[in-house]
Amino acid sequence: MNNNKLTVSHAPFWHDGDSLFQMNLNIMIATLPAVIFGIIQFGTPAVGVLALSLSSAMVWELIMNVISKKKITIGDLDSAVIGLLFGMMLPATSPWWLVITGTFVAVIIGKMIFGGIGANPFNPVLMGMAFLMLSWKVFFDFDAAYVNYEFNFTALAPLAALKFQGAQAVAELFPLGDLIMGKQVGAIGSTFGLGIIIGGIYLILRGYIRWEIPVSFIVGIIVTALCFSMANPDIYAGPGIHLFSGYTLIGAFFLATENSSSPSNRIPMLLYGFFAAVMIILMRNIGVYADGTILAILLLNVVNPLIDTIRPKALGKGVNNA
Amino acid sequence: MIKRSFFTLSQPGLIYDLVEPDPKEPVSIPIPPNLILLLNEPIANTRQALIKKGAAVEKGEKLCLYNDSTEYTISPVTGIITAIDSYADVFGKISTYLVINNDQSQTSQTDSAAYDLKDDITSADQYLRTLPGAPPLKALARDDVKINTIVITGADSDLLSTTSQYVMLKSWEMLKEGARVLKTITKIPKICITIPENSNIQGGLDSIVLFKTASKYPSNLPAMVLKDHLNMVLPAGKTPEDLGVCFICAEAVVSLAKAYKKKSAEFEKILTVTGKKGTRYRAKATIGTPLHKVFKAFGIRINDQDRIIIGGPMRGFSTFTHNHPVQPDMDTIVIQSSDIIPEISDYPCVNCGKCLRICPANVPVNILVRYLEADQYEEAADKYDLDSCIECGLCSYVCTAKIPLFQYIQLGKNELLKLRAEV
Amino acid sequence: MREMISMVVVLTVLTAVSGGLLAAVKSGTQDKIEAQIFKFALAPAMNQIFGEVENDPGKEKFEIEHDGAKYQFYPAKLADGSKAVAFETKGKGGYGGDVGLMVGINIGNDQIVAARVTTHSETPGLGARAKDDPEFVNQFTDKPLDTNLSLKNENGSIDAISGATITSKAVTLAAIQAQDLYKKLKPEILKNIQ
Amino acid sequence: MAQSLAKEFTKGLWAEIPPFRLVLGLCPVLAVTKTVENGIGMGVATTFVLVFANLLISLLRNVIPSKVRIACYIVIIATFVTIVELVMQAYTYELFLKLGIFIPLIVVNCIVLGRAEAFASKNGPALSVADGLGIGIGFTLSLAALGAVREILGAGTITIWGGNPVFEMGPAFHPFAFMVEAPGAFVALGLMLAIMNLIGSK
Amino acid sequence: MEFFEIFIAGVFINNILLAQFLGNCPFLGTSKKMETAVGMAMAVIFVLVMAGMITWIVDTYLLKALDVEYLRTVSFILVIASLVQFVEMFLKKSIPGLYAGLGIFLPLITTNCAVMGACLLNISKEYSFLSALVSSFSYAVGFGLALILFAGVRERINLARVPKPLQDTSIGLVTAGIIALTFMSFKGMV
Amino acid sequence: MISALFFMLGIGAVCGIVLSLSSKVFYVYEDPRIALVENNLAAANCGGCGYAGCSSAAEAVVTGLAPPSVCVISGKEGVEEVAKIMGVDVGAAESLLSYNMCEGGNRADDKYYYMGISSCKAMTAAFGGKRVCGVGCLGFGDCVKACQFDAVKLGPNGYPVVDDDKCVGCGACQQACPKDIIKVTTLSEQLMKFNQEQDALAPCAQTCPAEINIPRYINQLREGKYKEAVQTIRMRNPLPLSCGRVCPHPCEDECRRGIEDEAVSINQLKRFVSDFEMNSGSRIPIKCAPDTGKKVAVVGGGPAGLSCAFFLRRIGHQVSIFEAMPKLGGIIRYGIPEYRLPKKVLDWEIQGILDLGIKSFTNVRFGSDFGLGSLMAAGYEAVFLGVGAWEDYSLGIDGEDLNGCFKGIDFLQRFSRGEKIKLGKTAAVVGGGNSAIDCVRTLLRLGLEKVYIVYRRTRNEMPANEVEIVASEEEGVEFVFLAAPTKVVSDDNGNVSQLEYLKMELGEPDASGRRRPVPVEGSETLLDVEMVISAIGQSPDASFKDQDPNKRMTELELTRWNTIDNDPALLQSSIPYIFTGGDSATGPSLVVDAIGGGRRAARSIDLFLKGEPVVPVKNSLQKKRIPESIFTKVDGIKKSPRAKMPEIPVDQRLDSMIEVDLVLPEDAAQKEAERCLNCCRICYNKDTDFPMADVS
Repeated sequence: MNNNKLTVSHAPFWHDGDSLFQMNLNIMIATLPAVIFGIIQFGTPAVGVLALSLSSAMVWELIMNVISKKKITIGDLDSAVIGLLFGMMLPATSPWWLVITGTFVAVIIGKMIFGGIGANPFNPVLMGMAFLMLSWKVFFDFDAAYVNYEFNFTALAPLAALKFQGAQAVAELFPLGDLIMGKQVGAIGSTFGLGIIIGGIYLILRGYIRWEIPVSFIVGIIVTALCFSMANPDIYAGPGIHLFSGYTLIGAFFLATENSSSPSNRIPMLLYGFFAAVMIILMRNIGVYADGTILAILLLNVVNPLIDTIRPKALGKGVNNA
Repeated sequence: MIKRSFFTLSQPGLIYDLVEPDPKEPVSIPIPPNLILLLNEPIANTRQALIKKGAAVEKGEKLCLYNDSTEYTISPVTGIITAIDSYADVFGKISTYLVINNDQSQTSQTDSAAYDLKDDITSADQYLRTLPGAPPLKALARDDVKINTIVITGADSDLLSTTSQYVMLKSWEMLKEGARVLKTITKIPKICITIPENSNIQGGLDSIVLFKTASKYPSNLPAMVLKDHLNMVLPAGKTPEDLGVCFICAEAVVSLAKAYKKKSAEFEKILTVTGKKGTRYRAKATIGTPLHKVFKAFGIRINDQDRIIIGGPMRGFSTFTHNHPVQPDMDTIVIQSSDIIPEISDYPCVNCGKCLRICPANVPVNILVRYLEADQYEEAADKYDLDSCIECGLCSYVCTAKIPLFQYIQLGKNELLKLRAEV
Repeated sequence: MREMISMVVVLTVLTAVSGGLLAAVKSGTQDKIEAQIFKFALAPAMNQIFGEVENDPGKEKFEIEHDGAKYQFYPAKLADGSKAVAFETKGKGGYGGDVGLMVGINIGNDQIVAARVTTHSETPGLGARAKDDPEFVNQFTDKPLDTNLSLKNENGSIDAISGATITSKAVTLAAIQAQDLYKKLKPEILKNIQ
Repeated sequence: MAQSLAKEFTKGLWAEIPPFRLVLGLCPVLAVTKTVENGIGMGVATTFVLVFANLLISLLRNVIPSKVRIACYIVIIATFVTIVELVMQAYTYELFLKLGIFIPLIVVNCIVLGRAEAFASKNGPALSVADGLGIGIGFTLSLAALGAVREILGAGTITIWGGNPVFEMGPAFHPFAFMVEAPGAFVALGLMLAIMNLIGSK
Repeated sequence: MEFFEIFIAGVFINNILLAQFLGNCPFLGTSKKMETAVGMAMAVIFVLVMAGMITWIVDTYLLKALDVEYLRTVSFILVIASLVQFVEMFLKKSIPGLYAGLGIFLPLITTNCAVMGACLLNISKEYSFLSALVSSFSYAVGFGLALILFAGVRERINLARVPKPLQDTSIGLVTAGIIALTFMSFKGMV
Repeated sequence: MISALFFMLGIGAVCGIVLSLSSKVFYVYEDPRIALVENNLAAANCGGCGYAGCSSAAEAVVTGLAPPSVCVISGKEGVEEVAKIMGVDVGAAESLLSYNMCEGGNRADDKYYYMGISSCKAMTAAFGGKRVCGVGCLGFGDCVKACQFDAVKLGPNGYPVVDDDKCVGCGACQQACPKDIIKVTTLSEQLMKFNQEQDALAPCAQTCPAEINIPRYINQLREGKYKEAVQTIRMRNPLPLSCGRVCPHPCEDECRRGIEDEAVSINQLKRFVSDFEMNSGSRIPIKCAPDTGKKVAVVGGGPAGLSCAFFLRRIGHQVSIFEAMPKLGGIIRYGIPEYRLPKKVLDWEIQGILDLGIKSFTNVRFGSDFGLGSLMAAGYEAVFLGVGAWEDYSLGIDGEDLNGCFKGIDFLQRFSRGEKIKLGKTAAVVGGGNSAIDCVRTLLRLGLEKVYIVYRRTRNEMPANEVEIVASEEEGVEFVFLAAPTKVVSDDNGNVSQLEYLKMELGEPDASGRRRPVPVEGSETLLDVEMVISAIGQSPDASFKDQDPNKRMTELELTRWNTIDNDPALLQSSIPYIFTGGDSATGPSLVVDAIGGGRRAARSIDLFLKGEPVVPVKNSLQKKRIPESIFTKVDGIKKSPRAKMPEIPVDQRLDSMIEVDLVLPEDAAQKEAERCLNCCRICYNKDTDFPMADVS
């Protein structure tokens, strides 16, 4: 008989060992192909933007933790993921203040004021991007951003080109293979389609993102783009270019799948992905925006709580055969 | 501990343990000098209890607090009551504990008191509720609900436990005898038994219906057995008894058979003990034995911050004292060393949806827990299916944010019961 | 019953007094308002349309009635000596109501000198760009009278402001209306200018 | 008396300052605060209506039957709103154009009707005028403050009554144009409200 | 097609709450719970359509005919207020079931600037009667849509650990801002 | 102009007619209060309250779903109007305040390590909470989360602190607390709270007959909040100045520090803060509940009567005190000499009590000057009898009525009233209690040459306070122990000349554990004295019972010690509307006992006046101790000397009646307060050298 105190807790006494740190670390690993490619493609400025974005996002969260006298939560890497994804969506030429302002909006306004991780009703990265793009359009003009770069491919942003020059011209300028292999201008981490897909598949296999969302998202892009392009192939481009340019893929695998702003039941997930994609194509084809990914996913974030109420009946719910 | 596999697109599978083909005899724990009995009724300040400190009790004597008490316990030894006090159990429910000082001189000679057992359920309920395995005689004796099916659970309902399987393996004939007794006293014709699908237990079944249960947790839980084998859906917030099905564990059936044979009570409980390194022991201990006696028998050292789990790792509870007694329904004890206890956190739900996908009852745990955190129990029950939970604990097991989801749910159910009782 | 009567009477008296009061205020401010509208809405637009003029169009304005509506015409002598006339038409169907468009037409070659949006209550940042951003209305400059001034998606020649198709449409409607009006009223206009 | 007048007046400036303490009358607050100038214009117009409507309602409070009181108040308020509308058209036409539909909508501004009902219908004319004036000035200040925040962040300048900007952030500042967009209005007001709450709780 | 355009524009692009800033007080007030939001949305649709019709009639056959358009504000608000009060009394007596679900929201609408604003907008666009009807309906649907979406988001936010100073209205406004932002997606679609 | 006029006229008329008609046609009955409430809401229909407009908000108020303060626009007046309609009279209702009963927080040891939901509720569900202390605060702050008004915060020690200014008494915290520690109560309920078995009480607080929350006021003193400390004391004791001087402080006997070290000088600290108030020149305002309009008569202006009157007044009743003597104060005025309790101090204190609005009538004797009948006729609904115990026991020996023989209390009282008493040069005071000591010390100050104390037993058995005995020793009193007087011997003039006594020896211990003195046969001894004062105890003077003409009075039952028979838990006498307390109920006892009795009687009287059943406090701790709170060993004590009571030197004392004991200086008081372990039921603050190192 000894006087040791025991630990008292509740069932279950086992855990599968997963954690937020693990999850976020894996997301960061999954971004590596696209990130490394982006760094190779756009050089040292890209490293600067990514590093600043990642670190400033973490610093913002730290500052907010300290101010609100809460536990320091940067160890879960959530803001690191936000910062990294945010950096990936910026052009390599972004000035430092743009990055810092963006991560401020993303982390503080997008996440912390709603109550921190898990409470944000909207994807923080997208909120940061949306605020920035509305305010400083000029820095997101990829054609202008990379004017000093020399590439061995057409240095035009495909979607902007599509908007102004029509589908026919674009099909010639951007062969699909080039787009997939990242031979296009765009944000640091969004050009290398193949890399993003590899990362996405890694996450799906590891169970860190839900396959329903990216799959329905991509299906939505293909279906909607096909409908448009079949109706008027001169104006509207086919699904290939829509899929492999702009933020489409990063949206499908990394943005739309953000946990707390996306549904978690199967049918809602399918609807969510699909309609986000439909909105993107609508905005690109008949709206004013060249790339609608950001607003489209944000819009579906708004709808998320409503559609996530579609769920399977719980066991024994409404059964009264007692 | 079972970790998630590297690729986790599919759900993790927790497989029930099977009893070893040729199990060793259980280690018999000697009757300790002091036994502790729990009585499921609080002591009222204002009333004079029938049980008093210093009173002598006989082996097999029925002890209850008041004349009108419906709860009782049976003393497993002859001796003196040395303490009686109230005890807050794992859900804060107040009950009573008694300490009985075992009169060593008497143990050898006095046999248990003989009971006047008739072939009806009421007389069995009079004396046999605290038999090893805790037969649900109280439920069977209720006359407001008609039970029409009895399911003997030969398949253990939690992981790491093989007590029921062991009992079946060793006492198959007694089990059948017990089933006959059950049939006689309850007049219920339909008796079923669950046996793990890949188990090697064999024997004649007489008229018992055999259910081979799947090896994956939680298929042995009552709600799942009802669904898989009896084609019944357990309505939210109802118990199997409400559907006319009563679950009884194999050991209870066996001890019932023994009790009817001897016309007196049984006190030896079979336990599966899992040590810190995962070694499995099997013990036979008198009900009321403090657990530290059991640990001593196997040389298990309990250190600061270790965890003693009573019941299995998914559904059991952890006690705060080494003195917790062996109870009639205590099949399993698991000891966890402090260094392998998984952490929990006070993170909010991050909505990863893993709990949703693994929940066998389709409870929207991710939303439910938000309401439970905010103490909105009515809302949680009305809109988010709190009552549908079958309490398997899988949601907490997979939770990325390490939220004690299962605790929230159990607490929520408890609080809701209180709220509804007030109305 | 008494209560009901008092309810009716009080409300009626109050509304009547209000009506009278407002009518008085209205009649007191009528002229001032018209002057303001000219000063702030029409004069700047006209300046932009014609640039330097040799006369005072505000003083020389004349009025022609057509289809029950009255139109104010502002004659101008341009710097190059040619004569022109400006007038305002309302394009229906903007988000915030009608969009006023002042169109100046060179009487000599029947070309549009320029057009400017005068009044609107469109969404800031969107439709309001029709007024703030000259690029859109500059599309009307020097267009002959027979040009199809509808939007490109209606097979016309005008590019819509991105994101403000409805406003753009209202502006083009006003321009088309101006074309029609000018064509119909040209004789009378000439008469007045002389 | 003077003391209570002062009390009714000053409470509108801090303790009950709309829209921060009384979260009311949000529509104009959000819609017209793109610039300081608009904010002040809207605030002054509302103050005018508040003061005179309060005065008149306070005078007539014993005459109006309670069943039609809302209708009567509305008529009184609407009359003053129309007067403001006409006067603004005649004298500050540019501002009138900028404020647009929100001038006639003063009539349904909850603050105006709220003060009429909560205060003027129960108090004498002098107190009611003080109340209206206090709340009105508080409202104007709030609008101006929000306008200032949005204009500085969103445009980098503050310009009042035409002419040169009275304040400029300098060339290194890149205007955060989001703030002058529609969504920026909500966000800016929400964050300002949080700051007010923070100050108020200390 | 014209009606369709008016409808789409009214619901999404010129959403009365998020783009026109009208009716924000009840927007914040009634969006805390989904049930209230739905009730309010229905009530607004009901009233706005009726008010749109009646103000069109008043405007066309009285104000314009008598050349007293400057009395628009006074007369509209009086007519709307009386109408709403009348409908409320009517429902309460005659259809209590409907009153419980929708009628109790009617008083909120009397002084809702969304209703008044929508009527004024209709008139200033010089819509025909049918267009005015469609337009009113579309504004109301837009109001309802925004309100219900907002309520959905807000129900979740109310359960989150929002920092104290930001709770309730403050975070509600920020959220409304983001919803307004997302409604910019529809820009230029018509 | 005309068209506008007619247009508006038409529209107004149409709307008016439609509305007025439909209000008749579509009339539906509803609770008239709804309309009344709605009229007092702002009616802007803004929706800010979350209800669908003002009428639904009004309905919610009427059905009790919403508080009267639901409207975000209407001001304070509006809220009050609404409250009035709802029958909640804002002005008269006592405001509720949240009150944290446990100040312990996490000082109690843990019985296990807890992992799980961090809320008190969840933890309570796990075996009743992890703290060994079953009644204490768990400190997860469920109450903080529950408070909508930001009024509850977790203090630096991890337990909730309520901000009274922000608290609205909504009770959310009380509901959230699973351990019943946070309670929302009115001032009256707080004043009338009695110690119960389940309370989180330090041993000293359990022991104090007045049930003062001792650790709390010492803590406040330590923090320099002297005002608050006085208020804490006044929650239980209306006479802190007097008690601070004369209380024998039984609390200090139970002080946990006293087990390992010297007990904290609790009473001196009480005296320090109460003197601080008196010397500050201004009185700390005392809050009273709104008037109830019920009248109570308090007969006897001693400590019990004053205490009862004080508490009855504070909970809102009207009280009149009737006193037989010329001034209020009873035994503490007339029985305690000036050098222990200056009259000036007592006057100041009593005045403070009367200032609450208590009427007093002096020089009126119950029974002879007025009686039960006249009180009833004057509209008093209940009577508190606190007439004290003024009848000295007599020695029962020969010569007791000789010239120069006096009785203790009688002597002290006559002296206090300024009566001239013929004194001798030597005196013997018989008895070993406080009043015997008071007599000898008074006699010394009156210039007597030799004063003896004659006591049956030894010094160890003397019931008087140790400090008093020591002081009298210092002042030169001679003690004659083990002496039982047998006869007073007179000289020829009938004056006292000698006291004869029998020597005693101690025999076997009796039931009380004291060794019984046994007379030694034939040991008669004579002591030359000129005065003999017997101070061997008193009993109440029950003559009023016979003098009162009211027949009802005969129903009042007395005990064989002449005390008024009562229910000890309720202090209700055999006549239901007569309550009693103090010495007249208990026989001679401590001042602080009388104060506690007065408060207990006030509770019973309050229940009686409200027409509620007069029942005892449930699980009352009265005079009992909580066993688990009484330790035999206290760890973590670093010994430190107890503050020495400052007093004037002996040579200055005997010349005058000036106060002997002085108040502690501020720094000493602070230092003494630091010695307090701030105990609770089973926890306390250890004072090890490095407190941080001990916190784990």
